[in-house]
Amino acid sequence: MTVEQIATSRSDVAGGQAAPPTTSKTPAIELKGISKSFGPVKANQDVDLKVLPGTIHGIIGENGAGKSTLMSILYGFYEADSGDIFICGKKQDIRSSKDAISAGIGMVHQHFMLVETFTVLENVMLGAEGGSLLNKSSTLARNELLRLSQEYSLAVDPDALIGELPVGLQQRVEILKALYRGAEILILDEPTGVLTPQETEQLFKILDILRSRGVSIILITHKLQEIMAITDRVSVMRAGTMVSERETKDTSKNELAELMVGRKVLLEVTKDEATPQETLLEAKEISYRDEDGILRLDNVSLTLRAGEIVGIAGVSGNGQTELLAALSGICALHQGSITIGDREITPDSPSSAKEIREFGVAHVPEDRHRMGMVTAFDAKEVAIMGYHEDSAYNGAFLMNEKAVENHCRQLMQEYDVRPEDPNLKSANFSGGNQQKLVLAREMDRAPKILLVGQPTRGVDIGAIEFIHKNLIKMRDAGSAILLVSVELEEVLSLSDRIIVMFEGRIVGEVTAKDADACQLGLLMGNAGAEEKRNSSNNTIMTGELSE
Amino acid sequence: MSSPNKNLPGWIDVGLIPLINISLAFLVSGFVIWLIGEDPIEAVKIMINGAFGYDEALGYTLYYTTNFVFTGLAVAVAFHASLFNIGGEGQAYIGGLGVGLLCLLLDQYFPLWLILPLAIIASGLFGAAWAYIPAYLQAYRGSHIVITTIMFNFIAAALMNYLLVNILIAPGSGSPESRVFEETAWLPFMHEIFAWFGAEITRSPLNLSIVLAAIASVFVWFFIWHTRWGYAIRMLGHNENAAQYSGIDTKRVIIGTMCLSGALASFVGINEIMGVHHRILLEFTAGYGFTGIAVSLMGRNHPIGIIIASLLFGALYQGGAELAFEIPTIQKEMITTIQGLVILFCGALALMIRPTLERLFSNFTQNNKTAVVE
Amino acid sequence: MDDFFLLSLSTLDSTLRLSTPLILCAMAGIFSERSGIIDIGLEGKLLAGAFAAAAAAAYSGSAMLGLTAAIFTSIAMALLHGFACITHKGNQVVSGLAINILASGLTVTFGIAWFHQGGQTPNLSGDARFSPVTLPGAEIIREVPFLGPIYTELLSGHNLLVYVAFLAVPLTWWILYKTRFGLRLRAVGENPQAVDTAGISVTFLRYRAVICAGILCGIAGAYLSTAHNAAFGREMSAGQGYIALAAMIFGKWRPVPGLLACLLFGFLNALAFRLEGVSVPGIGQIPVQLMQSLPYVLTVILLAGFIGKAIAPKAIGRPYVKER
Amino acid sequence: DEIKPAVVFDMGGKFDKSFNEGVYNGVEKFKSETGIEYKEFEVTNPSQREQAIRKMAQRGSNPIIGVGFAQEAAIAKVAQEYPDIHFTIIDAVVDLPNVQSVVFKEHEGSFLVGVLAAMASETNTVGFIGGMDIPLIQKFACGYAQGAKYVKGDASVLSNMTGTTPSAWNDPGKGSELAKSQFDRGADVIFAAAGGTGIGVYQAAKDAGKLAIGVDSNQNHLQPGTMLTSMTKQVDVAAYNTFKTAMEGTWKPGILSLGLAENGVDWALDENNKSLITDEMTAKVKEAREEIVAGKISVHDYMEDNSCPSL
Ligand SMILES: Nc1ncnc2c1ncn2[C@@H]1O[C@H](COP(=O)(O)OP(=O)(O)OP(=O)(O)O)[C@@H](O)[C@H]1O
Ligand SMILES: Nc1ncnc2c1ncn2[C@@H]1O[C@H](COP(=O)(O)OP(=O)(O)OP(=O)(O)O)[C@@H](O)[C@H]1O
Ligand SMILES: [Mg+2]
Ligand SMILES: [Mg+2]
Repeated sequence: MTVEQIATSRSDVAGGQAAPPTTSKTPAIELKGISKSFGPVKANQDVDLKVLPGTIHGIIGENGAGKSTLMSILYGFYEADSGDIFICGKKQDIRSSKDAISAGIGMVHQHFMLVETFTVLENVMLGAEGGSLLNKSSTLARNELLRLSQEYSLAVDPDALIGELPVGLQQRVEILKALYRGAEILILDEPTGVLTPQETEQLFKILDILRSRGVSIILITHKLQEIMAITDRVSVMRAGTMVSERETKDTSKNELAELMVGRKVLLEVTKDEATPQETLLEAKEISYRDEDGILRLDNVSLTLRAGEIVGIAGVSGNGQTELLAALSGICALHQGSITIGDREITPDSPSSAKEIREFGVAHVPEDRHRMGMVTAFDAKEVAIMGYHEDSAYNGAFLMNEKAVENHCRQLMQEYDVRPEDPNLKSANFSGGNQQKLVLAREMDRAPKILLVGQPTRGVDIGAIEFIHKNLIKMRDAGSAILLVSVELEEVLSLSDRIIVMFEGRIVGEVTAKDADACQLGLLMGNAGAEEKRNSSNNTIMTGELSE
Repeated sequence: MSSPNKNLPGWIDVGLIPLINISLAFLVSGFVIWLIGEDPIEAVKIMINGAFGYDEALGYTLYYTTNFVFTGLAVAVAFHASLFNIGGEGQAYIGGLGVGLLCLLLDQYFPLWLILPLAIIASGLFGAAWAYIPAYLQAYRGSHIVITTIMFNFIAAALMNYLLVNILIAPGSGSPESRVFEETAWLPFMHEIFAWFGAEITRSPLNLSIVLAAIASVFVWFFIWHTRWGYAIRMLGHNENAAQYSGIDTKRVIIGTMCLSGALASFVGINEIMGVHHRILLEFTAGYGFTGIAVSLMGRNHPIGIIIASLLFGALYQGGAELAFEIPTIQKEMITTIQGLVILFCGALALMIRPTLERLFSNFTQNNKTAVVE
Repeated sequence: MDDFFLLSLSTLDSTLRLSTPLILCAMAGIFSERSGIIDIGLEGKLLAGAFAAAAAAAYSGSAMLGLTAAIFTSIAMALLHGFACITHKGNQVVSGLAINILASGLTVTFGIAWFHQGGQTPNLSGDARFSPVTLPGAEIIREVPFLGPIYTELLSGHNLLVYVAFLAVPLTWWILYKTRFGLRLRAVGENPQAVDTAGISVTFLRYRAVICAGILCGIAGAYLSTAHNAAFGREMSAGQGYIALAAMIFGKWRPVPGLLACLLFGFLNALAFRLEGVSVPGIGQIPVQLMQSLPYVLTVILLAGFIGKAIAPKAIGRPYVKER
Repeated sequence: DEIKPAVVFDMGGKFDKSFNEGVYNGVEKFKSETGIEYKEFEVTNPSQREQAIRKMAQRGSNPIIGVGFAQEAAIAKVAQEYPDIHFTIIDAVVDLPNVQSVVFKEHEGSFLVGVLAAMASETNTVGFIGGMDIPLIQKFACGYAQGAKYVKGDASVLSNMTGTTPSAWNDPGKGSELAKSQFDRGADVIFAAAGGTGIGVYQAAKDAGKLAIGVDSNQNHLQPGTMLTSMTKQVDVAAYNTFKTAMEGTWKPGILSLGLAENGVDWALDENNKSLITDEMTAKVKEAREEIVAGKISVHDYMEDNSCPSL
């Protein structure tokens, strides 16, 4: 099948008639002997991969295994040092994303490639405007977009600003972008890392539809249940090489886990009853407005007690971020009070992130690249963020570099951050390892109170196990932990108490043992209060309803 | 500068590439000189000899270098907090005012060893003050530092013009200059200092403030990369959210950084007013503040780079003057052109030849490897 | 009262003349910076354009040829900027400064070589210069009270380039927000990766952006030397490029606010001219210098008082590097 | 044996449309007449003044001309180091045995053009546009104002300065705007002492059909028909004479204060402007000149006390 043919068949996908599932058994994608190294790092070594048409093919692997790199190569973002790419049996040399697109490949990048200041429509059109004037092409695009969102039930408001959409919807936009360009092959890099269970479910429904439409899909994920749930075949990468491939139906989570980590891992958290003690932090009716005056926290009250993990469940963008920010002193309250020890923080006596940290409060922010680290810094500098004024690292005038480096190396050993090099630029660690570094920094000091957001986002299962163990350990050592996660699984398995947030309010609180996923799911969706929802959530809803 | 992350040995990056760049710059300059019918080779000879050839020339080169180090460091420090301080010119101007006022005040009463530290403080304070307002507005009112600092350059010029014409002007003098300070308020010239030790060198404006420049460079290096304050500054510069997360008071850091920046720029006043002219006069900053921007960025905002860049510009200024002096047909605008070309090739096009070299180098190493294998 | 009205008319009149080059340069800056390329080089392009226009007009006796020459010269400098910053990932500020310095050196050097008037070009007159255009009906409605003068004195009777400048604003707005090119241009300034992964060449896009900037600066230059004045004089841009830059930021990288900022600058200057030497009852004569710094002081105050934070295009100043 | 003359121009550069350019014309004239080459240098920052002058001295140049008040200190210093080299400084006084100081009574010349301006004015309002607010320029303004008020006691004089940075001397655009603003305020004759900025003023006058007055050299030819006159200041002559006398060995140190009496300053009349100058004007100016020379009118010199009664 030549590029032209793809192009035509693409245009008729766009035209509405779904492309018939390709019956021929020539693989939709075939990679032969792909190698890529970044300087010393061999990100991919002689990787082979076959993806059959109309199937979903999973790829798993530890952080830094080379998954994203491989996909970036397939999508023409990086150029392989060696190796060939065959699309539908035809050798293509893909030198740029342009080539990839015209070869019918679409990719949903791990860090979305969206222009935040643009509307959904503008983002979808970008690069495929079809006309040098926007007015008329945008009306066409709008219709096409609506048609697509109908067909694949990807409801999203075309005029919403990307920056104001929850990640789940941003991802939909990425998928729509690909479909809009008539992708026959869809690559998703850790798509569920940022989604709520509902959203994930949504996504999988969509992927299912796409598959039935004959689209071939590559799915990168760290979550084995997802692999088991949706993929047809699965390949495992380790340290830049393909170590094995399985038919999903003939394999099991544990086997896969073992294949990718190279050892046994226990997948479910084991913990004994919590023994909550004295209250360490108490928030009374706190409210917070952002610069635009939007009410983000709407008199929230909660208490954190020693030896207890409180989980916050909720669709992302319902105030969890702000709650963490408020409790950690990053943003100032407008009402209410927070009591830590004998210090009472009120709008009149505000506090600072610095002061609160001195009370023994540690904070793992949800988004490491936005807050948790400085990608331009060396690992060792990242390892002391927030503690950089600590006397341990400072002389009278100069910093004590040795101490800093040693501290970092020790963290890297304890939390197995790879590569174990305190002087490596933190951007050059794979995200999973970046996450471990941030966690290490915050957990290492055995803080009295730990505020932690999305602790395992983008982290491989080996590391997840490790992180969960440590959280439990801290709890048992008597720390109070506030856990914010969009992974319902995670919240359920770690928390002792679960609080559900919706639009900045607490809409429910349950003890972990008598909580169950679907009940929480309903609370998170705040079912029964649709009319109060803002447009973006609204579209999710209609999306859900349109099933 | 886009930090190149391909691997080339250090000596190529810091040695060979700049060398090639500057040669390119001179090649093109030579072409322009040839166009107006002069001998390029001769011209380059004159420039280099005029910048380094004899002690007086070297003296002038280093005297200019001193100014550029100050303004370059000023820009760099602000830059690390991702603040773009275009106001070096004005801050230097006002800093000079500070120095001058202090000298006019104390020169009859106090000896140098007392006046000097006070003068340094005075200029620092004045320069910092002039940077403080834009900084404050940036931090608390979000007004863009680039605009405000540009504006403050103009305002500084107006202020100095007013003061010199109406207030500071020496009685009975026709030119808008303050009275000359007593000798007690003069920084010793280098040729004087050498003379104390019996060494004989030709007189030049080069004076003690070059030592201050050296100290400032070392200070900035330690401060930015090896202290908690520098750590905070760099973090703010790279990622404001992360800075807030780390409990850094971003507003105070912005203001602090700009004040430091302004103080550094203001030391041009020490060199010019206390070191060379020994009176307050108009336009003594002569664009050093603006050139500081190029110096800092060409020096990759690092003291060592800045010192090298300053030396380059010092050489251009002095060598250029020499060239204009020796070859009448070469006007001062030609010198300006040459300076522009140097900034273009050594600054803006600094990375132009890098890819080529990378290819050459990798081929080279490849061949070696294979050779070893066989 | 009535001659106060006329005086204020004339103030606004000179406001228009003074802001024209600022407006053109500010729009130029918007094109360049919205695509992620910092453009400190406005000043240099302006100066080079002014020289080219005057030189060409002096030789050919045609203002239009002058304009063309200005545009091409300015584009050439813009391309140099692009070559350094886009192709070779050079530092955009340094490149801009280099261009400014080159311009101030080369213009005079060539000027002396060609015209032997110390860098000045011969005086232009007649067709070698853009002369005032009277708008239709200006004469007829002159007598109409109030509106008459406003139309004839204020709006009519400027030279072509003034009107071009004011048309450039809606045009810029239209290109930026209503065309595919504009959409991509804004996108590449915010997130070049998104543009690249959408299969668009970041490089080509940014080159086109700086060319647009070149064209506008060229026009501004022609205005300086062949419309507002009748010859090129050394350094005649006198820092207006920097002011335009400030105005553009002031206008938050958007055409219409940018226009307003430029008009504000022009107005404050025009006002300062007229207030100079006027003595205020009580205070007496205000020092000249205070008057001259008035526009700058007021700008700072306005900036501090009313205009909120200006957010630059996200990707501005960062060359787009991609693994190969 | 031939002399080795040299000249050091100041920051404006030898093409500043002002006194530097005047000196340049003078020494060029000398060169073309005698065929004797001279060394020259244009300073670009304050510390180059001393450097250049000293360098000239080291190279055995003699005499050496320093242009502009700003070189006062530099000349004073170097002249002491080289007692047997002859220095001439223009626009400033250095009291040394080997220095000749040439200063001009710009106020007297300005007085005359002030008279002309006032008489040519129909609105009874005349304007002055200076470059930067410095004493030398105030000197022009002050004499001009006094002259205008001398013929028309009720004449009002508008005065503007272009700016506070060096670009004030090279900003024709601002010059023309300032001129237009003064026209708006009723002026119909403008005297510009602002270097290159003046070009814009003269252009504006032409465009508005009003009158302008040139400065330093005879600039009537720049806009024939709308240049009322020019206040000429014989810097060229002074520079020329320095070299000439040096050549003939008649160069003398001391202060040359050149006013109307010495024809150091004057007003220009040529075919470019004779249509604008009525006999009445000529007569009036002649009278004023004689009274000044005779000391009947004392024209106030701003630089005496840095103040101006008539402005
Ligand atoms: N642009 C780059 N420059 C240098 N090294 C890189 C680059 N991109 C990736 N690497 C390195 O290549 C290896 C593979 O990275 P990659 O992102 O493909 O891993 P991954 O499987 O996606 O990890 P994760 O599971 O965290 O997403 C890592 O060690 C990473 O540091
Ligand atoms: N210039 C670079 N040098 C070395 N490593 C790099 C460079 N750029 C990116 N990397 C690393 O290579 C990987 C490729 O980027 P990518 O975003 O896929 O990582 P990731 O781990 O998949 O992302 P996430 O942070 O969501 O886990 C990242 O881990 C990144 O940190
Ligand atoms: Mg990845
Ligand atoms: Mg990842």
